Amino acid sequence: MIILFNLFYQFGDALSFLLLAAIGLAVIFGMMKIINLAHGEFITIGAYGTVVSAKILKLPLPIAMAVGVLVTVIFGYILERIIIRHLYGRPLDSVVATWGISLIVSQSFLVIFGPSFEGLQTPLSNFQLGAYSYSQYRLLLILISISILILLYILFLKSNFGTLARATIENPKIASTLGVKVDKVYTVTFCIGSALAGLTGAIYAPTMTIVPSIGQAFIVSAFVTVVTAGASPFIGLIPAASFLSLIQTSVTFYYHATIGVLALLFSVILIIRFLPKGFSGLLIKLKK
Amino acid sequence: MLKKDNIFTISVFIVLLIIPILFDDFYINNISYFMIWTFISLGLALIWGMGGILSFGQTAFFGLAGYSFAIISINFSDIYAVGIWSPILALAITAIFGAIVGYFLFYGGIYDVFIGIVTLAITLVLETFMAQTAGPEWTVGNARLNGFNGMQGMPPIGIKIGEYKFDLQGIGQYYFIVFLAMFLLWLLYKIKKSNFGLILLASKEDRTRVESLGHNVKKIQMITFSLSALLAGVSGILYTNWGGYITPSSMGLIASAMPVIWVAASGKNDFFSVFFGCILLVYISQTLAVNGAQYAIILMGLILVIVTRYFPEGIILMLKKLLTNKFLSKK
Amino acid sequence: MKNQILKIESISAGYETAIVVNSFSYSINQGEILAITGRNGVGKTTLLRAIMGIIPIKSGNLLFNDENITKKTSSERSMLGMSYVPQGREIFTSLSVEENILLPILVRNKVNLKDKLNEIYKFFPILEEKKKSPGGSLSGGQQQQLAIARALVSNPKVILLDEPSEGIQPSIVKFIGEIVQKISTTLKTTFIIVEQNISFISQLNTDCLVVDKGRILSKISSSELRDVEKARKLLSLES
Amino acid sequence: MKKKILSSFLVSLFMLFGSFASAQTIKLGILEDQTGNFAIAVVPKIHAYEMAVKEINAKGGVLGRKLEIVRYDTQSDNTRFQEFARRLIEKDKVDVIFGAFSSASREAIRPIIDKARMLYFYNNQYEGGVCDANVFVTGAVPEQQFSTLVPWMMEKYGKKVYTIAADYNFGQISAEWVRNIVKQNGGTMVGEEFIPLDVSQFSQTIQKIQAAKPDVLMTLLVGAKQASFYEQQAAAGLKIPMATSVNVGQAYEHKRFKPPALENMYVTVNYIEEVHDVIKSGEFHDKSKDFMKRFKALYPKEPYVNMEAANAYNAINLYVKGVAKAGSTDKVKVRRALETGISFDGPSGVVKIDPKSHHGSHNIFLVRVAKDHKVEIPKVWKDIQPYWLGQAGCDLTKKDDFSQYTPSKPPTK
Repeated sequence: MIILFNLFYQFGDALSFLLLAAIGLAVIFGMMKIINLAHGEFITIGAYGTVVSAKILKLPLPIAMAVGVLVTVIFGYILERIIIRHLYGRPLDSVVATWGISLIVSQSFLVIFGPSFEGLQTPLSNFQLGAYSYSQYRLLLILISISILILLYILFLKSNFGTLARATIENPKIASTLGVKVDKVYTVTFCIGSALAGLTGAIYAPTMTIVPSIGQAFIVSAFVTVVTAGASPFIGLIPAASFLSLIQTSVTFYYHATIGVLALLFSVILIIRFLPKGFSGLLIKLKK
Repeated sequence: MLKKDNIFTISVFIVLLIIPILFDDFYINNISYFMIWTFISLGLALIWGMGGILSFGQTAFFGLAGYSFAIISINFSDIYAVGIWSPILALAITAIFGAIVGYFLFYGGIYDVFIGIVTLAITLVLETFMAQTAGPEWTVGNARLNGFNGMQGMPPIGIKIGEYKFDLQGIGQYYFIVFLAMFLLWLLYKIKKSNFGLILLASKEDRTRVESLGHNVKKIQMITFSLSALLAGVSGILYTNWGGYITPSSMGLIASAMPVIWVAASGKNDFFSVFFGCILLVYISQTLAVNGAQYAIILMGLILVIVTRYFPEGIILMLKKLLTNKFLSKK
Repeated sequence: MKNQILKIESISAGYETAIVVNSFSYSINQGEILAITGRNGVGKTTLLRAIMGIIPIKSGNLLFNDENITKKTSSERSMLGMSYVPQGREIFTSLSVEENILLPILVRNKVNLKDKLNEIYKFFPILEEKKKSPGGSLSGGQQQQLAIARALVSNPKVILLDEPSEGIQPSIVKFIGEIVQKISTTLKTTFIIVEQNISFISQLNTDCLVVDKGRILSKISSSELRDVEKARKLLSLES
Repeated sequence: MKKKILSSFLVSLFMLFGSFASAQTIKLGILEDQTGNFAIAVVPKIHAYEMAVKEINAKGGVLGRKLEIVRYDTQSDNTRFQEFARRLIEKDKVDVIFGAFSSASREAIRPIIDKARMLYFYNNQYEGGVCDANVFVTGAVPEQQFSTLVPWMMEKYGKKVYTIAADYNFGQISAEWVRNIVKQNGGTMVGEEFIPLDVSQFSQTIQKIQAAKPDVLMTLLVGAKQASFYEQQAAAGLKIPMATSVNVGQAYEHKRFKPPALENMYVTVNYIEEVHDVIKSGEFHDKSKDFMKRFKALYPKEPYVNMEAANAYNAINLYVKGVAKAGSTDKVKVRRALETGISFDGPSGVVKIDPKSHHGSHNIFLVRVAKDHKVEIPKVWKDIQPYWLGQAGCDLTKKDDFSQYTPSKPPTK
């Protein structure tokens, strides 16, 4: 029983990390085909927004987290207006620009806040089960990550905005001839992606060392998950993240963390080899 | 014969050829270092600019070649006996590995951004693997892989012509790189103009159409990919030779983004622009690091953003076109 | 003098350096159907795209209801009352049929969605049957109907139709022709139809412009067009 | 009158020329990561170099020559280390190079340094084993940090030890040291896990540790990502005494992390700024207090003065003593002078160069982090020698070598 719970906890923890790491990127890449190499820095902004407002403005943690998200959205909005919008339809050029942005942001954080910032304490407490003890907050993270994904699913697949967004993404020119303000849809979608990245930073801020490179801890996991999820990230994200975290946790369980990381990367290579369109491609095929 | 397009290429190479007469060791070695990175960039320009395929993991081949070269040279202590064969063997390994990866990618039906991520995953696997080879069990012959700290102690490439022996270092290394660059640029232009190159360019626009004309696009892409791996390998070997050192972090995430940035910012559709732009960008980045302290990285970032925002074709290519037009109109 | 809904005043448009539409001028009255024909690559599609604002107009003016819309985006033109059915349909394959139809309404002031849908389904009963299916699963003819329905739902004053008969079986072509005629007479909607299928054009009560090299070569009246054989001869002579 | 002016002009010109000749400075090249991942621990080091140079110059320099620093920011990037090492040697023509934080960056420049026969001081705690004719090390090594720490922990808490270590050279070699020492002292390793540098999530590692029930947890973790382990183990309620050779003494995690993330963490260091606060009197108190007073006068905003700052300060002073003894800045002469066993009485007492291995001896402080992250020093080991390399067969006074060795791959005798 304890072993079962233990496995569930380990798997859920890895899953929520992959999901939250990927989710903002999934929106921006999946919807707009912008390869956002600054994704990690969006997470950094969310984390710093949270920590700074909790430490300096003394805000309670949930509000501080909201501030973190808000700051990231504002940043995303400005960025989209002045740079990103000129890159639509040039997905590979977006690599260079967003890499530049990532350099600017992480280095600015170093200049402004110094190499490190005193962190927050993980909220809630821990509980004991047999020989093991668990952090309640991390258990909550599993719930949070899955509910965010469900909300996102509803937003993009069931709401009016979702219809506009999907149409715009599929064929912006035609959407425009039907009266859709394509610019606005892009801006809003980019802001949603930014918000989600910021949220990831806000949520993980109390559990990690606060340094200007904090966001980079997420970036490989994020890209790997988004790509195995495939062209339609909302369908593919959960199966992709589940599969990858299952591989990683079980290999780490039997061997150790390095082999776990290698297994994760290897399975990405194999998944794409045998499912060139990722998990969403597979699901769409099965549905037909 | 002298086309207007070649004026810049020729003048840049003339400058490169006379630099050693005017400057001392430091500049010779430093410019050699800048030029080392051009080959991996040219390889990327080949597969990305001509083939329309963005590989994010060219550094896997860079590292593989560097490590192969290091292992071979350490195991053969008489460098003049092995001579040029140790880099050639390393390049062969790299090209074969590139062909295997290419086969895996193109015959597996992997396209677009997925190729970028698969190649990125490959380079990260290599990095993670090599980083944990610090233990004594990780030796190949006499060569310790030495984990994250990197391999060192490999002798430079030794060349023996008759009785005359010299190491590929300093001014010899410099001229070797310049001539190699000239040769490879010429070769790349030939490829671009060849039938092979035309099919590749066409397949970038419409793969299925080219296939329906009876060309084996997959094979062409695989060969191109292997060639680009080979070029990345040239950089890897030269880098290892230059510093006597190769490290897993040269296959890491940051290292793998650099060629993409150099190529995109310079102008991925023109080999000479990539060659020159790459040198310029490595130089700028070093100069900023020397002078700008903590603002160096911010400035580098700004340059990249501005270039992509305002010079979508690549800044060097734009400048080249601009100058060419002016040149021509005066004549 | 009838109300001129669309005035094209010496428009030039094209791609990068090539000018495809060359000082094209014409005025269309409200409720009129205008057909445009010509060989492949003479600038017919480009003209429609320039009118809709998908590609920029390089010189000249475009007036819609006497308002200069040369610089407006395609989204703004749509809001003013223009609609576009592109060549190859270009329906949203990942959206359901109903989502495809509703899309233009979602960005406009509130209308009763249900009434509007029923109105459309009356014209195109097949779409009601398939309303939950993804757009990509429809046949070519069904997709064409969906594309017209999608253009119609916003109550436009002008609809631009690009090669509506291309790759569609004759019975559906005929059906589409009837619908166009019906909409034109009941709703006083103006149509500009680019078409190479003469029997389709002759089915409509319309004048036809023959275009070559981005300019008007000649104009064939609706009466001349009614005799399909004669029209074909006229057109083939000219082209 | 005219004559007088002319002669005074000539005299002053002569003096100018003379002073120019004698004022030719000794150039010290410094390569440190002012920016990037390691900046946290490195900035105090840079200031310590500057302080040592200022102090020595205030006393008139050495051999009548002033010291001059030529410094580049290596941005925590190995390729920058290579570029700038060459720049220092070939362009700036420095007399000696100091610097590098990570072992990888040290290894990146060692081939360049060896080829140029440059003199180089590596002033960082590391995994040990560098036996290189041109390299001197002022940082602490495993035999100084683990031979003291591990037996002490086992005696106090029990003989079952679990190691988690960064999966690269430092972690692997340090883990090997721990393993050997645990065995020699009759203990058992109940687990060992190596973790890639990029990992920042530790739930699974924490569960594995709990399953093994160790008495002591060795945390040989490196870098900001892995440092997240401490907050996560505290949140999970792990509560096992931890011991390490890297934290606190380098990147002052006890000051940066929210208490009680590092509660009950033990570290062996050769210096930290709290020494004189904790040890209330005696030699260590006085030296540390004096050092900190001078340091804070120059750099009042310094967040923390870590052991690497002390090592950097010692390195410059040791070099200068070597130059004074050699009577020249000739690299071979200075090296031979340093090999006579030169010592310097620094912030934490005497550091003496071991002639065979070129490493420094140290006084080692055992630091314990309390629940509120205040520091205690339960024990001090005096004058611990860097004995291993010399015993294993590295003798640079007799034979040149340019290698790095590990306990399982010692020098071939």
